[in-house]
Amino acid sequence: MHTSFSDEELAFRDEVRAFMRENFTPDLARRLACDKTFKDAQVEWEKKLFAKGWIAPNWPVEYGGTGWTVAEKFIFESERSAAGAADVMPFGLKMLSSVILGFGSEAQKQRFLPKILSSDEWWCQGYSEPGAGSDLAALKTSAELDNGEYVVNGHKIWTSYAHYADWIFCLVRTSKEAKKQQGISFLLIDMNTPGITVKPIVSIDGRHTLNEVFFDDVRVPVENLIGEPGKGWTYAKALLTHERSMAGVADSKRDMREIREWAKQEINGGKPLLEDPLFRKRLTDVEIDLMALEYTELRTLAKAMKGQGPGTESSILKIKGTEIQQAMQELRMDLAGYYAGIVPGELSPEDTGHEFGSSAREKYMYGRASTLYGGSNEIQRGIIAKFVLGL
Amino acid sequence: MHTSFSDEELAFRDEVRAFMRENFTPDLARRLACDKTFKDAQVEWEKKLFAKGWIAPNWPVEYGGTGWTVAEKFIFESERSAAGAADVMPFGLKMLSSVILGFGSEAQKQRFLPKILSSDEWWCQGYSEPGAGSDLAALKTSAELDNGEYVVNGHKIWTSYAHYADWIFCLVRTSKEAKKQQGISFLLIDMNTPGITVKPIVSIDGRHTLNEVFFDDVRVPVENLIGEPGKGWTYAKALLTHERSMAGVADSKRDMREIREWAKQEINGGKPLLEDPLFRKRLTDVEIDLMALEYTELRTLAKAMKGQGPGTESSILKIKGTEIQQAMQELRMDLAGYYAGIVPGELSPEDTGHEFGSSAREKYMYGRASTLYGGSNEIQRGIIAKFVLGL
Amino acid sequence: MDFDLTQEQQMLKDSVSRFTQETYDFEIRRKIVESDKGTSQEIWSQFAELGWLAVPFPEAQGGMGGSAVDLMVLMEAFGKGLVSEPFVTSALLFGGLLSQSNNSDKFLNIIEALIAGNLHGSFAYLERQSRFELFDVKTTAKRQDNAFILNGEKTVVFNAQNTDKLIVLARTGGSQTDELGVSLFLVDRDAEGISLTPYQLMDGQKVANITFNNVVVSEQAVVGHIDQAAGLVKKVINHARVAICAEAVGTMEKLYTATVEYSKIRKQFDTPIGSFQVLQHRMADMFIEYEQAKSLLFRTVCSMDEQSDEIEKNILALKTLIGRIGKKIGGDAIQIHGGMGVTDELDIGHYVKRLMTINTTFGDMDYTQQRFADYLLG
Amino acid sequence: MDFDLTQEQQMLKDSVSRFTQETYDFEIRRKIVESDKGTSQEIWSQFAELGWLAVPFPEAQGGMGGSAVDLMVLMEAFGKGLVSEPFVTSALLFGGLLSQSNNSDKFLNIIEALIAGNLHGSFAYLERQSRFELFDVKTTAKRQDNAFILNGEKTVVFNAQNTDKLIVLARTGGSQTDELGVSLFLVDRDAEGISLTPYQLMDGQKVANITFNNVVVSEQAVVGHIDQAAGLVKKVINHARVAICAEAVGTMEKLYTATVEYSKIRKQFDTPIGSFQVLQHRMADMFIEYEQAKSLLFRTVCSMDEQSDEIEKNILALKTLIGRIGKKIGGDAIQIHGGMGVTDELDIGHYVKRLMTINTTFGDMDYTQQRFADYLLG
Repeated sequence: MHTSFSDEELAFRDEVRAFMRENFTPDLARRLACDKTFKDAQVEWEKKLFAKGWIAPNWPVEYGGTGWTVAEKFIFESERSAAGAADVMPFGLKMLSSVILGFGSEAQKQRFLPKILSSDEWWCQGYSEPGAGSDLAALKTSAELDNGEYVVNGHKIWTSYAHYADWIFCLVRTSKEAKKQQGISFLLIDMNTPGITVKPIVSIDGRHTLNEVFFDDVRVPVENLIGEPGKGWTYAKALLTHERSMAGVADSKRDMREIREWAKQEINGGKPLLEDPLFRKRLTDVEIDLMALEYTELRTLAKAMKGQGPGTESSILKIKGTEIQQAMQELRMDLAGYYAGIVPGELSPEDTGHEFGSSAREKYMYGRASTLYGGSNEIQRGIIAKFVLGL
Repeated sequence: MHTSFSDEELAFRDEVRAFMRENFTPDLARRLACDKTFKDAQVEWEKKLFAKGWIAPNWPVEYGGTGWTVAEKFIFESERSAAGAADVMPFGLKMLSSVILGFGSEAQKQRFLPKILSSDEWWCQGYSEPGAGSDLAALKTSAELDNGEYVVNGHKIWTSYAHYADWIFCLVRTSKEAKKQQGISFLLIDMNTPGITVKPIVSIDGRHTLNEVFFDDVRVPVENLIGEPGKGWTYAKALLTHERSMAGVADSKRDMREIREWAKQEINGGKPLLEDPLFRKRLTDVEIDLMALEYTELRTLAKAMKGQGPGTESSILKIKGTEIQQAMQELRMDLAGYYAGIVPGELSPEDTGHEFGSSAREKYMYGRASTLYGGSNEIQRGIIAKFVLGL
Repeated sequence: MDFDLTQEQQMLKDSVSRFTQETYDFEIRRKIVESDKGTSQEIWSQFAELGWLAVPFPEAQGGMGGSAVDLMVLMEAFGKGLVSEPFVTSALLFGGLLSQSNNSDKFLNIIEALIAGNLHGSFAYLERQSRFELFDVKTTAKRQDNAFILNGEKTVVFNAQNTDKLIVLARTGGSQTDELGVSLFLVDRDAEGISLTPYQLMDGQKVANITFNNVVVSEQAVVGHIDQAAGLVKKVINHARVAICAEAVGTMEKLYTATVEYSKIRKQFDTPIGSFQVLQHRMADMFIEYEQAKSLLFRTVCSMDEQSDEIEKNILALKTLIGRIGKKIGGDAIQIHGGMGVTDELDIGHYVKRLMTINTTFGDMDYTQQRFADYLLG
Repeated sequence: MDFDLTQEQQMLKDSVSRFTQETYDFEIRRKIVESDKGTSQEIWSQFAELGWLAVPFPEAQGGMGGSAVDLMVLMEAFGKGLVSEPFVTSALLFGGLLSQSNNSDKFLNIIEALIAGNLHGSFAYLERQSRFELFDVKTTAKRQDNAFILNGEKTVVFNAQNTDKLIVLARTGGSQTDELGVSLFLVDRDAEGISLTPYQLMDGQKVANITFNNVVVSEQAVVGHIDQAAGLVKKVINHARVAICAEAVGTMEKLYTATVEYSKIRKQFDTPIGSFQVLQHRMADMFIEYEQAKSLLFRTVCSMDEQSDEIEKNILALKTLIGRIGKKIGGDAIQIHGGMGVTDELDIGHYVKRLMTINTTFGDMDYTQQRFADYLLG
């Protein structure tokens, strides 16, 4: 039992650290944080990673992957996060790509992977529907064969960044006879196809990242179907597991450092909040949980290095990871006090009197959803009860 | 909306307060706290209440009740508790008596009520069985008619004070054909009848209040059956509701006063624990909950004064009341530190170095059960979900 | 002992409830909140006509002399209907300071205008550095002949865009955090030397930071005693605390009932999510906590009306419990509503944002719990 | 990075596990615990034969030079088997002080006897008033020629009834709570002037309060530096903290698995209670918390073996988390076991009592969390 890295790994860590410091500039961070400049800045950042060859650590080398070991992937992720650098958009580079690599045809790989890698085509994910949340098998959007094309009709919801996307990957129902989950297929759809309407959903935090996507007789070539018809559920499940293999510990550690810094600056009755006993209690509750979760993540990683899992560990990581994030968001909110309520509009922090109030609220509000997506924490507990405890 | 008492009620309060001060002496309290002297002391105390005519506030006046209003009953209970005076043993005076008064024959009333009132006959309750806890309908102890007598066979468990009891009131199965709950009858059994064996259960706190009671061909006269055969479940249910109409707020307030007093005396690093910020946080969490619960209890009482309820309020009182008790028990344990672990044997507090350590642990350990008896808190939440929220 | 409402209180409750259902539904509220001023003179005039603005003022000042229970009934109904008109700011803070000051006689015409719905007033007391300490005041008022000169900045002044007058908490003596040495000044919002930086809070309230640059106020504008305003401020803030706690109880009622209803309709895996035991128990807990909040509210308003010696203790406990329970009920409501809970379209999220704002306003739960501990334990 | 056990560690684990299943089952343990001495020389000799007593001592002193991971493996298995023999007291506290002192050479024969299972030793450090402050010491040691005279009282001395020797923490200088001015003295339990008030703790341990009445100890009996024992004590207590945390993790494993098994068998309303969603989720949480406790334990022992600069921080966090999770898992285990959980007969309650004792020992979770906060936040 040991936790040390090899000399090569330590050298790699230094290389990543240096890269992040040089390339993820404060100016880039500022543009990413602003809705108007977000997409251009994100593409700019991803192209830097692409140029370095670091854009797709999980892809096979022949398609542009890095060939990194599990440990190297972990180091990269930790350093990126510690530096406060943005992650890549996950829809193409992490989600769809794993489905195409696993189940797509050679033609599909040639057509789609290069433009995902270069961030020239942006993707979004069309799973959820108004009547189908964590329970994807209930989805209704239909794709019927007609003259060698699928005709898609239906309504997707909670589609992140659909308004920026060039393509959408969808779960659609291609057979009504088959048992619920077996009638579902995995289809790729060009967002420019006639009959697609994107309608924004303004979130509780006042921002627009989510959308509804309506399909009205949208015609899609059959060659855009992944794998076999009726197997979409299987492909989607493989992807869902993938989504839950990390707990975001590196991000949370960075957040905790920020919170400590802010608590030093926030004063009440002449004393910094960092000296307030209740705040210290709440802060250390989270800190200690996070110290433990970091090693839960490392234990999962160590198993992965041996080619095992992640199995049910991913449920622990999901539950504890999101609980910790929510606890931090609450700390941040409470730290900001009155200023957490500010909707800044065009005002600068100097005008309103607080540097982090508004972002604290946005994170808090958006974070209320983190126990919902990717399978709610209730469902994760059910998975543990069934598959670990045998109940 | 107001919370004041009338002048008559205030005068009554003073009378009760004076009575408790004079009659519940420190010597009596000491003997009640010791297992060896407990029963004699309890009888002595109950006989004092009997002599004063205050032993059975809930009975009709003609059988020895007090004729008090709801407010007077509340005042009596609050003052008794605030004075730290013991409650009466509930089995005869509160539980069985309400069943006899509601469903028993005149002969049964004449035979049993006077000796309950005078504490000359002690009762215990035979409901739970090894296979039937919160789910009483699953009970198996059988009573078969034979020559004008019931022959009882079976096994009761968690029977408090069976080793002190002269009589036991039991739920028994008199018919195997009827639907589960309909084959159950309510039977009174003399503990001196041949065939009864009492076996102690030592609790986790090291003390003996619980027992198993075995029935081996125990013959019981038919006139000891309450009401009709097969209706025992109905009678028992009426009683269970009765059991949950108070949240023990008066007791909890007294406990909180004690805890504050002890926290003043307990020193760590030269400072009393009462000044420790974390302890203050935990203590005020409970204090605030209790302040609210006191008014939840009063709201229930105000409804009762109008002849309504208690309905589902009793579930709130049960859940919150026991949660607060457990939180206090934990405070007490943690306050005692190392000394909470002491099993004192024959030692005095001066020997072991702490006044309340051992009793803190006993209360804590015994208290772990308080969310179990009388329908677990899980079952209470189910009742609220079903009957209040309509889920 | 009795926790029923009187007939008059029941009528007051019904009248607000009718108003929020018929005249002030969620869409109308949204339009008002999104308007420049964030309030509606039309709606405010109706408040006056319905007599609601008179509730907190004594009869001698032309008010209704409402009790703490009366005010609770009103605020709870406001909470249930998510009323965002600046009742607390104009009637309770601004109006309360004038009405309860020792020199209230001077301000009777202003109080009259308030009750008639013809005037809005705000209380400027927060500062950048003050957080929850009311008397951490750097804004100065220096005497000059028969006047005072105000200099400094006040932050998060409620309803500042729409208000006519301000009462400003300023330092006339003592050092930065002393209670002794703070005074109150009545000043026109548009007086010379005043400038606003307006913005909005998440619950829709329009607020502003206000700077005072050599603003001249006459001696006549002093509310209460010079140097000794702390007692009056604490009293008024305490009453406002109770009012927003009552509002929060109404908000919680809406949230827990809406969540229960949603859970009966929303299906997952072919069954209503309300049939899952885990969610049932969570909603049972929402209900229990709501009832507990209501009980402590009853305790507090009764103690106020009965002048018991537990008022201060009850208010600190209440504000703390409301904060704690508000977080729980708000969080559970969003979680159980799933995706719908995090959209701006549905009212749920807006109720939650109001609850969150209430937690912070006049000191959050951590702050008031520590003050409660100081009060109870020394 | 690797969290697997070595082959030797796996063997150690298996050997304890075989021992607790075959030789030291619950009924045998009960008899030993209920005996006068509360320990068994026969069992203790087996510990020695199996080499377990040698684990914590360096090879140079005749030990095995076990790592923190080795010790964790041993303690975790002890916890799982509810082993109540005084390993922590004799080997880690008493033995640790001797072994890690600068003058350990003087005590090699005692260490040898400890490893051989021929001797028990205890550490008398607590006092009535000290609660969790190690250096709140009133017991005095006054120099007189070449000796020291001990006077005072020590409380809750583990294994005092059965021990041969004591190390006593006494004040040779400074004032009551100073770190500087405490020293350690080795003394026979039966030395003249020593008297015991024996009693038992809820987890079955036999302890005593010990008074020292002009007990004479020679200069040779000083362990470590005079006046400067604090560092050694802190180090040894810290290691013992980790050991009992590892024990707690074993205890928790037993508790959560036994609870899950019970819930599959126990029926209510004709179905196993383990089929109720609410209980399923509670048991899922027990499992998650157990895994979290284990992760932080791994973090801590790895940091010790790797001499990282996070050792102190990790230990304080671990002790805190173990206290918090121990309460949760213990409480849930009893609750889900229903009536059975509160009987003395079933092992469940005894495991819970041990967990509770562990929380208190060497500072409870509230205490260590505040020390953690001081360490992390200043």
